[in-house]
Amino acid sequence: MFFLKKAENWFVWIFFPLALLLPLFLEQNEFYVNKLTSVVIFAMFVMSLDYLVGRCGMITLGHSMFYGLGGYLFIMIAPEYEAVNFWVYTFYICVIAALIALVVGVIVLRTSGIYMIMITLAIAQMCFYFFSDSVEFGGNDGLFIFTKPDTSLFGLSFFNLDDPMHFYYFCLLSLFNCLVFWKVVTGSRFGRIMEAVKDNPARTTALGYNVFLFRLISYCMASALAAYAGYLFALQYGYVNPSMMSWQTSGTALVMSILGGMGSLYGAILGTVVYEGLHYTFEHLTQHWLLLMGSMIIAMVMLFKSGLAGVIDNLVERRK
Amino acid sequence: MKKHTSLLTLASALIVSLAGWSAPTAAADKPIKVGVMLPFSGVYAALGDAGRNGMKLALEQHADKLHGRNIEFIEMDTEARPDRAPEIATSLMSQKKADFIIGPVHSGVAMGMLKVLRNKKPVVIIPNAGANAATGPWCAPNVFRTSFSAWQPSYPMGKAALDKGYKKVVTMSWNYGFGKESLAAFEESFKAGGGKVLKKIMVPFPKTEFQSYITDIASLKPDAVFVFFAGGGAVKFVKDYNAMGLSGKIPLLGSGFLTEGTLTAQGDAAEGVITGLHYADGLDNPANHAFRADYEKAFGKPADLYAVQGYDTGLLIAMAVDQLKGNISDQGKLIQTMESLTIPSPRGDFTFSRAHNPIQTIYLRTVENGENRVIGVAAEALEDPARGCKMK
Amino acid sequence: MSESPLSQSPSQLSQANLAEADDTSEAHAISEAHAASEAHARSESTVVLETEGLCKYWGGVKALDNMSLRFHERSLHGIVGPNGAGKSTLLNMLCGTYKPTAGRIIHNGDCINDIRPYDFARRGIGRGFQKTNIYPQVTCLENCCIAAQRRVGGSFNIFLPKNSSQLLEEMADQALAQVGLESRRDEIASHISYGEQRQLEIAMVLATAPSVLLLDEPMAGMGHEESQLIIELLKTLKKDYCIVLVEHDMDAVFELSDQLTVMVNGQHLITGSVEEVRDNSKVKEAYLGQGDEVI
Amino acid sequence: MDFAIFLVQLLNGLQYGLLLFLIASGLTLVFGVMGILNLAHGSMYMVGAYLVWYFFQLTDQFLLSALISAALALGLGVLIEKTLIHRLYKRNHLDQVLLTIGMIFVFNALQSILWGDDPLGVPVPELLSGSIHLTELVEYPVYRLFVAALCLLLAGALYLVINRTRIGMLIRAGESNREMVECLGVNINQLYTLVFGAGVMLAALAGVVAAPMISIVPGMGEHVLITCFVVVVIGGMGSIKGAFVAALLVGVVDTFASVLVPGVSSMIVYILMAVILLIKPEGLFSSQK
Repeated sequence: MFFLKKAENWFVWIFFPLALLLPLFLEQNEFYVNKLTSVVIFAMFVMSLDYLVGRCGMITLGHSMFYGLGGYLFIMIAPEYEAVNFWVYTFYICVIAALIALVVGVIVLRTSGIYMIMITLAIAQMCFYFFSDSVEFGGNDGLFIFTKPDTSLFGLSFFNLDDPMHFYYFCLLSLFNCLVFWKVVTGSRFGRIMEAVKDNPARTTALGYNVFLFRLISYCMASALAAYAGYLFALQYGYVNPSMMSWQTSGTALVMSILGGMGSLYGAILGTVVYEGLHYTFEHLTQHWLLLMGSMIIAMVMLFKSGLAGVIDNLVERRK
Repeated sequence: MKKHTSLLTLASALIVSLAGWSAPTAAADKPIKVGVMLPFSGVYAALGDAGRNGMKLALEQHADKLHGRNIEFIEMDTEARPDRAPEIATSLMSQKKADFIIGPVHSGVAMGMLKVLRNKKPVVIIPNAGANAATGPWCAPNVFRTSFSAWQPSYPMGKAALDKGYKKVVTMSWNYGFGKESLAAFEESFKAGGGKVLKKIMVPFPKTEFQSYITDIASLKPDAVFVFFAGGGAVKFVKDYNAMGLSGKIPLLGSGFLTEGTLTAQGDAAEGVITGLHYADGLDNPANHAFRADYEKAFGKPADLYAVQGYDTGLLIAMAVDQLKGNISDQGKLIQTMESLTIPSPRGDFTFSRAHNPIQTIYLRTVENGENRVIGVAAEALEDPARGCKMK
Repeated sequence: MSESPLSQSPSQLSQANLAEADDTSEAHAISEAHAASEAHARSESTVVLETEGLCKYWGGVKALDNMSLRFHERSLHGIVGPNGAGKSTLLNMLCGTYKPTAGRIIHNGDCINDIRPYDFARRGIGRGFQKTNIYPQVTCLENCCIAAQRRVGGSFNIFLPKNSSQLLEEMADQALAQVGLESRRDEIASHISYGEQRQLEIAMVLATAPSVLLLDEPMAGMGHEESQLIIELLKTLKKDYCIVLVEHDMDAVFELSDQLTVMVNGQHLITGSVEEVRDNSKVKEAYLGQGDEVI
Repeated sequence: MDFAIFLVQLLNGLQYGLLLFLIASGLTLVFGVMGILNLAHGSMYMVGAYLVWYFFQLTDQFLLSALISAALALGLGVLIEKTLIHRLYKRNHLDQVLLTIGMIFVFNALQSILWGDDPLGVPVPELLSGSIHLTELVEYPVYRLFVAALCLLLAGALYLVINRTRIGMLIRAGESNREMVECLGVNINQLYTLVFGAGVMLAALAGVVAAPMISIVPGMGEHVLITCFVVVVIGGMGSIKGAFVAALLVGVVDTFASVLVPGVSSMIVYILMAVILLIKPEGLFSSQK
């Protein structure tokens, strides 16, 4: 129902069952589960960027700021040695991140194109240096989260954050929810106008829509979900570090998103999995994995016009 | 045609990435597994390389003492990225079932790694990262360090500066953990002896535009300058300091990393710089001479500090395995054995403190003709105070 | 929409009478059949949009200087002038893209100088652009849905599926029907012909239910037959809307306009019926002086 | 800060700014004329520094090594344009971003394979190795003054080329209207190849002249890339004049901020950029409308 395009449908029906079953074969191996978890978490982050860049036409190189903030906000607002409620703090973190995005967005959305890329980068770098130079937040070395939150809901606890398998399934569910959420948003009346804003802002203004407001709302939503992904990342190992906010993190996410097929949403998952998979393989193959990785990226960009999702789309369309 | 090539590329990309995920995890029990997590790309790559080489040299030299057990190395590139550290550490621990995990270079990576590995099965040996916390508040029975704490090379320099009659100094370093800890250790002894720090300059990491800071130092006219920089930053700083005409007028002191592995690149600019460190290339003892000759023969380039630390890491493993006759399955015994060892390092023998940090001599060195020459001992058998460590 | 003549100011009344006088003669020239009904409509017409001493300076350059115009309900007001006369500047200010340097824009009696650009459309001032300005990657229907959705509401609802409203689709269909594009309903906008794209653009403006249509050279770059289509379309539309038309095609403007304004170098030259303008010596001078366009 | 020190600091700032301009000019030129966002520009700077080090080891002649390196860089630029960039003009900016990020990876790997990871240094050429006394303590190395002068000279040369020659006219035309240049009957492909090659050469040249002042280390390209982008954006994408003014501004502001307000010195260039973009969202001298 949500996944109208055929290729998308295929992908969802292949990827999620596979991801559900995969850990059963890897159960003895904590590493794979952890690795998959971090890929799934990062895919959520990439997806929020994919929405912003591919569906709203707002290219940002500062999205990692919200990813990092997700982790740091938890450290800032939660007491150090007391388990807090996971759901409550998820809510807090998303709301605070959205509020920060509101303020940042008012500044950033005055510009567009390359200027927007740069101003988002500037703000993210300021944030990066704030945490990197800070004494109370562990500076460059980062900080540990000593007490993981408690996940009970109305007194019932469904899963345990310390169990990697539980955490993996929870993250996978979150990823699925994110995909559905973004599909709903893009399929809504709001999504229709957002698409129009992206394609032709001048025309959309002339039709009587407040373009700025549409952009701002999208920016806040994407930032909140990026913060959510960052929050999950921080919880996975109980560790936050300013490098989460570095521009390289944004850059990597952007590469994954373009690789997957900008704006296709499910391409974000595809891009993240393929990128991380290649990275992992090459890294174990040779010390000079950067050479293989770089060549692979160049080859893919030369050959695929709209990312991996575009290739799959073509395949599926042709079979029809 | 074009469609075909693109399809092929896609297919190969998918297959390669899938193959990566499903790599078999065959676990042979026989060899001793040594997981190495060092930076092999990026700014710290040279350090990671030297450390690995040193360790391999030691284990090859002592292969006969391993009681028939082979060593299997599993090397992982940390890229000096702290956010990847927990992932790689888990990989080595749970996926590869490493007995020893060696790493890292970067203190931030060390923190992320310790988060995962403290009080776990593998024995961690840190061959470089000097964050005080690793053998301070974050000390653990299974964590050893063969290098130094940030405190160690800098603390004696405060006294050394006073001995030379410097009363007013400017201190300077990159604004990150290790730099801050180095300056704090220097100040600790320097202020205790009545010295005065005119200004503490923290340069944003990894900025290397030092000219304005050096001009600032010139305007303050201190008796001496104490700095912490390493690698490329150290090269740039020493060159700038010389170029701005300050060397020879305001003496430059430093934590030893200022002139380690950087002297060729620094050239004449480094002449006369005084540093404190637990090692010097020209250290006159048989172990060092033998080590340097072997290293140069094996890898075709001169050994440096990072190679020594790697070498000692290898020694530590080899000696512990030897004493236990090849059976390292009992972690408690292994740790006990390691604690009791005296390592015959090229830097001179050292033992471990209660927090598993080396108790070692810090040498005072100066650069002469492009070499670090030892001019004295800054502190004999110096033990890190291990503040915050609850281990007995 | 229609106000009683009693509410009109004396000046407006005289303007209306003037228009009536102009119109009868002009209507003759166009089509006798419609003459009577149009004359009737005009006599009751009121001023919808008005400018008072409108100025726009870009630095020291006067793109538009002291422009006072009145645009009437159910009529087509043509604006002509040589290149750089300030026609597009005027249109851009009427729809809120540029803010005036001085002067006032009055819509239905309110000064709307300071409202937001998107509020112009909400007040019923719709505009078409000089270059084709549609959403090329979606269907014609969707183009009109985007335009009509503002009337239906729910544009900030991120959970309301976009295809849930029958009403919305009807509105879009109606707009397409008005310009005669029903048959292209489900085609991707970039796949239809250039002339149809211009029609689609007008349909999009119509879908916003405007009272004023600002059209910037809707016939530019068209062949004769395509132009004829648009002319017929505008003839129908001007029975219901106040249309401000900037156009280079003089034949079309003369054929369509109820009122005609000539601009030169940002200055107002003359406003009047087609005949008045055609016979005016200043106009001939201005155009011949420019040398690049001849009436 | 007394006046003499103030002047020295100003000199520091201007000299840093001029070097920044040399790197950034290529970036802004390529963007202005071709609309290509070259993230691998910093890698070109790195390549220049490594090349000159390599040839200096072989020849022991700085000038000769510098010339060889610049020529090789030009060749590299032309090669990259012909083989890769050329196919991407019709694609969007994001594909170019992806391509150039891939190129960063490749260049970093090649650097590590070919030249290793140790910090390297090139000595200052004999002729320029002296220094001038400025205050009783501070000397200023002649080489830095030479570099500053060279950058000024190149800035002047760029100005002349762009404003006085036919190629310059085409470049200016390309900045404001890309389609129009094609209408002029110019072989646009050749112009693009030339401009991209020149852009790469400018970056490499910056690496070459900076080599004796800096430490040549892995990753040096990325550090400089971000600062360069800041310069280019403050100046207005595509404007050489803007890049010149912005580079000097960034150099001076950064220099003084690091001494006067050390607390925010890590952020100062970003704050500067944010403020300027808020006042002028298109940068100081934007040529793109």
